Amino acid sequence: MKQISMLAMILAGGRGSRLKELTNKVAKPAVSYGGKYRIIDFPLSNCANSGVDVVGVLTQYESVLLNSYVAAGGRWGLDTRDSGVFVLTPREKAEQGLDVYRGTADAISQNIDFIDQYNPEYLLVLSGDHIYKMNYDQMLDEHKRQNADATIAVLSVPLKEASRFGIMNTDENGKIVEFEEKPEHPKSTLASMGIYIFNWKLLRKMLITDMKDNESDHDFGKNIIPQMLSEGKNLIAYQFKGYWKDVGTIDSLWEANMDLLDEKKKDLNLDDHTWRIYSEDISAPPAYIGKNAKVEKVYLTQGSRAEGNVKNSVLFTDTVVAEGATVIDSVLMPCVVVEEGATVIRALVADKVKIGKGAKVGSADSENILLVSKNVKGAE
Amino acid sequence: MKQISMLAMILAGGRGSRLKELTNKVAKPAVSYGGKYRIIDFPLSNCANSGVDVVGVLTQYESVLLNSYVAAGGRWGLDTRDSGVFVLTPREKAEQGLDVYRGTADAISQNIDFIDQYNPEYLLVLSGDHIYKMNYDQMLDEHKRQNADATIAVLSVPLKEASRFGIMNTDENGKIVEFEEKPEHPKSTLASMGIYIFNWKLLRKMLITDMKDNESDHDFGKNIIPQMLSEGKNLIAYQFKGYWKDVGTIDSLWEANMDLLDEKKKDLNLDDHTWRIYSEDISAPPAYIGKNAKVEKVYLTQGSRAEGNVKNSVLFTDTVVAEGATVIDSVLMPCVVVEEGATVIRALVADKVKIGKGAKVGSADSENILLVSKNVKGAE
Amino acid sequence: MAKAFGIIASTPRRINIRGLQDYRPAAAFSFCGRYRVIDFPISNLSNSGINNIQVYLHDNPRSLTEHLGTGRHYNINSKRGKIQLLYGRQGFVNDIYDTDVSEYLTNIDYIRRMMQDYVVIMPSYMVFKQDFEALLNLHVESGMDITMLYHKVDNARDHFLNCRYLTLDKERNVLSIEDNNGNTKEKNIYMDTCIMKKSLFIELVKKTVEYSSAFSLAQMIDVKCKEGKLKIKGIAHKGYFAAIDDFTSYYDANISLLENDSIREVFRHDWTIYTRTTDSSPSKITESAHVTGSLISNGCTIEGTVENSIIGRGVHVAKGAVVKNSILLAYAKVGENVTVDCQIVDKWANISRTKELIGKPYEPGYIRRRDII
Amino acid sequence: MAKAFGIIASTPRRINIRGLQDYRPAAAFSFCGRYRVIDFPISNLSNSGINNIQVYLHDNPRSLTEHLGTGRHYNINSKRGKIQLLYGRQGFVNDIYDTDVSEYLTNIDYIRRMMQDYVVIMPSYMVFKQDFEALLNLHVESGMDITMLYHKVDNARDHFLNCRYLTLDKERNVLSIEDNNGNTKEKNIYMDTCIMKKSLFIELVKKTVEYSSAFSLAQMIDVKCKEGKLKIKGIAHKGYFAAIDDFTSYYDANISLLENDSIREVFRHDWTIYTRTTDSSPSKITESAHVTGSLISNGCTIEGTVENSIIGRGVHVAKGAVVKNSILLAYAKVGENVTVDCQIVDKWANISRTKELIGKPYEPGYIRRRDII
Repeated sequence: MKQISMLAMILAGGRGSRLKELTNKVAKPAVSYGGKYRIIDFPLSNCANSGVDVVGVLTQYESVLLNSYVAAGGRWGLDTRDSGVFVLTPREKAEQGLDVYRGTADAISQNIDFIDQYNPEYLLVLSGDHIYKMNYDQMLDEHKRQNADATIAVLSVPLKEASRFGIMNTDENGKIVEFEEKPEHPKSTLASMGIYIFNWKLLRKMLITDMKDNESDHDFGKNIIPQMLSEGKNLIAYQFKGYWKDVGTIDSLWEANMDLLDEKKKDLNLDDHTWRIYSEDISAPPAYIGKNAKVEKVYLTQGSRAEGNVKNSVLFTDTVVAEGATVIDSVLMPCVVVEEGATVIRALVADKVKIGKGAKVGSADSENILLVSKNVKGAE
Repeated sequence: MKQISMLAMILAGGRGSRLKELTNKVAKPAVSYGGKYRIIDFPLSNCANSGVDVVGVLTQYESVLLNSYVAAGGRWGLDTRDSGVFVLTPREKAEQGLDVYRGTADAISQNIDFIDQYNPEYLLVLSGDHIYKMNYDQMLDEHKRQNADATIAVLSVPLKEASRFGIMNTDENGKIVEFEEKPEHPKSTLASMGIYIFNWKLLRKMLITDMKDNESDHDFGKNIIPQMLSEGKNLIAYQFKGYWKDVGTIDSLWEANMDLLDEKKKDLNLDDHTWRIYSEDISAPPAYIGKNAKVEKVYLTQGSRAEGNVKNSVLFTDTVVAEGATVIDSVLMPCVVVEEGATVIRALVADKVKIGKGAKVGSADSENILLVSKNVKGAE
Repeated sequence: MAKAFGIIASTPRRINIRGLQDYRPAAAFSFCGRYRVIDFPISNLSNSGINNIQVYLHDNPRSLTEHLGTGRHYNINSKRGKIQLLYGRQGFVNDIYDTDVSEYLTNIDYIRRMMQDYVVIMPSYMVFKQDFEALLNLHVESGMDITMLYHKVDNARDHFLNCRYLTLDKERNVLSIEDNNGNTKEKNIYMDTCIMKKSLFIELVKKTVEYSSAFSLAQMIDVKCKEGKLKIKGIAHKGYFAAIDDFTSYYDANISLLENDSIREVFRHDWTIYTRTTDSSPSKITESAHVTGSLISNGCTIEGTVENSIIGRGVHVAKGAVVKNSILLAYAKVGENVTVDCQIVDKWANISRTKELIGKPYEPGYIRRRDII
Repeated sequence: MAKAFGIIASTPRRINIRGLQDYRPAAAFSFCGRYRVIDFPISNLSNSGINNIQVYLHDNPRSLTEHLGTGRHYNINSKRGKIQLLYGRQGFVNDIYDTDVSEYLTNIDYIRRMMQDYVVIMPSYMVFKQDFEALLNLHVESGMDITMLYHKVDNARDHFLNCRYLTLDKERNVLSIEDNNGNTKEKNIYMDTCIMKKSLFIELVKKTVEYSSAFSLAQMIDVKCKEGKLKIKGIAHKGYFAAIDDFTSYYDANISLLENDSIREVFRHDWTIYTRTTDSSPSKITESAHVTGSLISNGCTIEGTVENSIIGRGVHVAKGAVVKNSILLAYAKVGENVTVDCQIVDKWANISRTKELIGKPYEPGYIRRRDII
């Protein structure tokens, strides 16, 4: 096999239980977003656009849909002779039984043999559940320029939110001098985005040591990065500017969808021809807007059908809003049907859910977004 | 998802321990065969050629190479909009932890959700480790014509070997009246090839019952088929004529390779343009035969380099037989190097093994074929 | 597995569509926003399990070769199946030699080499849904030599004037195939679609040249109908049918999709119409927009008014603009306060300087590709 | 990510290769058994990380369009990259108008739309290995306007007679580009390969037409060299280099691969030469065969003698046949007891009736496609 410069591993094993019923049948990275995408389209498209040709996707929980989704690497152009998207689940080995991934680092450790096939110089570790557009090739340039052992992408967050993140304290050259996981009193506002570039040879050695350590949580943030710092390695913070969102909760998933309608969020433009987000190719006719429809501030995709009133909402593939129905401040995931006279307000309606005739869900003044994951019976 | 007529599931989980070191690093279906192929190319190419567009590959043991190999479905043309090759490993579910496949039937049971996505009318169950060319579409025609609940492909075997197989006793219409697993006194010579077509609805029901049965081995041959017979279902034997080989041992794998050189084994023609066997696309120049080489009765592929004496042997991709080396009655797997003056006789040399200068391995009168799986040092 | 291979003929000489055809053959015309006309015959074949398809090309092959690619997006197994692009001879001394038959003759080796026993021939300038597996079975069971598909219409006086029609007896035997001269309202319009054995097809192609070097396949079949030696039957097609045989019919075929339930009939979950994805994002309809009775492809930004129109990919309709009864092809731009009514606006055209472009439904206007108006 | 896109030019007018070229452009010639000539420039580009490639085509596009497909087998990401097939204008009143520049002009919109700042231009009738990433970096760092690749040869008197050569000063500035008239042994043969900014390329294309409608790009660069306003430098290429500029050079380029270690130099694990697979099985060499010093592609059955030859896919050499110093293209057949020496046998040809075909290394014979001899 040809040696490649940088190989990517996407950690997509997340149970995503804060997304409630949305992740009952699919892993979090396979959750739908933005009309026609799934969350994992973002890291995969970023890889394709950054020239990262080989991507391992690490997954263990309910992964049938995710597996079959990412295995069709052609969606991101990653199905050429020497490129590919490979789903890596825990597996039985000659000297070892079947075991779950014990942590983010362990997921990589258990797949050292896969990585070795390609013998990459650098390993890019990504998370499968963030919405952002990023050029990993530029990050690699910085990694090389700084002669780093590891480079961590960071984002400026508001100080009051900093204690929710892993915070990097850096010197004036961007060298990381301290790393604090969810600090009570953060000394900086540079939060880790969970995106790492490692020199593979070094990381490989550290992972083998870590695997044998029974005390370890086998986690990058908790174990590997602190260990590197304590060994005096050259760790660099790479500052990212642009839209980035962890869609870990129903509210944040809804917000990330609504951001698509926000004129001010220019850096979330999904129609940028120089940095396309690729996704499944869906066979559906253009969106149809009915003769008596009223649509205002709507983000909608092929196969949707709006015949009622839709305002400030996102309509995914094959959704139907019937005549006389009203949808406001809501996100309708694929195949949702809102029947005549029904009203949906401030809600996120899960795939294939039907809101029956005249039914009402959600309310304009709710604190949280309502997740509707089961059919709602009509008023009749 | 579009309804499809017949979906195939390939049981590829076999440990294949009788293939010794050959399966240390790869699952049995990924073992190399016939110069440029892997064993699993045969069922996958048969599927592609029979118009079976969606194939699940069930695997759990050391599957990195197998996974990445079959995931590139384009090799068999199975990467179109609605087709695909999907690797299905055991996985954690909402209501259930990670668990290995407990038997052939359980491997299917654990993936009912995958099959349901496609809602097929028929399920084709295949084994991943046989060498044969078969039109499953014709078998399906027969299944429909006979209005069968299940159809099992069978092969006439010599009576003295019959007790090694699952034997079908049929009536004059091909209806199976009895099934005996490895009978001491076989009543027929029709052996099961481990190829089944089931009506999916019926099988689905039976699998759900079987899953809950703690007494069951969750095996098609031991449990499902006998259960169907006892319930008086219409089981049909579909007789296959042609080349078929279970390559379960070193000797039989060697034989299957040697059969490619046998003029009498016409039905093992791999160059039949109407039924091609597709495989990985390897970038290598044509085979080179040296100026002083002597090659006689040799099956060889792109990237091989024969500069010595080669007789009655099969040379795989990127093999080298140096000047003055001798290879007789042997199979050299990919990247094997036989250095100057070395001799290889009646051996199967595993991937990447180097036979050093002047070394001698194998002997012309050995009872079994020698497996060489480690480098052999030169005589100097 | 399929017993037949498919042939998609090139646009015949008699079809001449103002403006649009300067840039691409009819097969490559945009249809219903995100499709091209050829997506329909290829999807019909793919859905019928026919994976070996020959597409005959004339000039301007680039747009079609890129669109068709390897056929993966049409669900065609690249190993067992194939979309083969075949080119006719060019530079005829006289256009009358430019027939479908001459293209088949040029490529007769590739036709001979097809492994299937039957051939299904269809046009690239008509849009309809047809299950060819069923039609082929019908053909084989009926024992006919040729099965021809027709659509019964009641507006043949002023439509389908570049099409042909079939005359049938009571048993639906085809008596003749003639040009529609618009003399009666009701006609059985020949859909340029027929099934026969490959061997008969090759024989007919060869016989045609012996008979007349200027004859098309349909004209030769007409001769055969009159000879009465072959069994040739017509089969009526039902459902949506559009022939794009002149400029207005192109407009009508698109706009009629907005009526009633045409879209639902044409785009069914059990009969996918495949096309090539361009990875456009979803479309944005802003607060200032008023959109009704229209189809909006992906990648659009709609800030103005859109009524009874078909909007292609990546179109921008600015604030205050009004688009009515129009077809906007991909990447067209309609500037602020511009009114466009009954127009076909070709790709990348930009209407911003002229503030009013108004046509009539029976005489729609046309704006050329890349033009700034 | 690449700063350049690639242009693979069509076969220039002056290249005319007996026989072979009747069926396909030089780019589609079989090379080394399983490859086509164009596999080499495309692999060079792909291995250099250049994923956006324009291939200019003349006539007979079918063989090339099928071979190139979507470029997946060349390891080109179909989303970020693209192999774009572009067609020149056809039917010139006079052949002198048929230049590379006229093809670039016809497609200037597609050139403008490329997002990269630089362009790497190369021919489709030469075979060599070149890391264009390194060359591009060199070009950028040197501050040159144009970097041109040449190969120093010492047999220019009777070889490369349809090529051009560079005259350089001591700093390797290019002073002129002229046709090789065979007047000296040693020459710096211009490899028709150069790098410049896209903007300069577009400017040169436009200036060429103002200067002469019959000039090629190389001729225009020659004018610029003499003007002395642009900084134009030559870079020497080392390693295997073949120009297929006449029939004998095609023969030599192939046969020379059998010498010494040419194959190992050209086919390296760290510089893959990609091609399209045909899913042939391995080859069978039977007991009666004698094969030495030859390359055997897959799908062959060799029962006779083969010496110092290159054997394409699916070739059959029957018992008692002798093939020496020859190039057999795919699916050729050499019947029992036939002797073939110093011949190029085109695809599907079948030599069985004539028992002896003997050429000379400096004047090899040619057997046409599909001929039965």
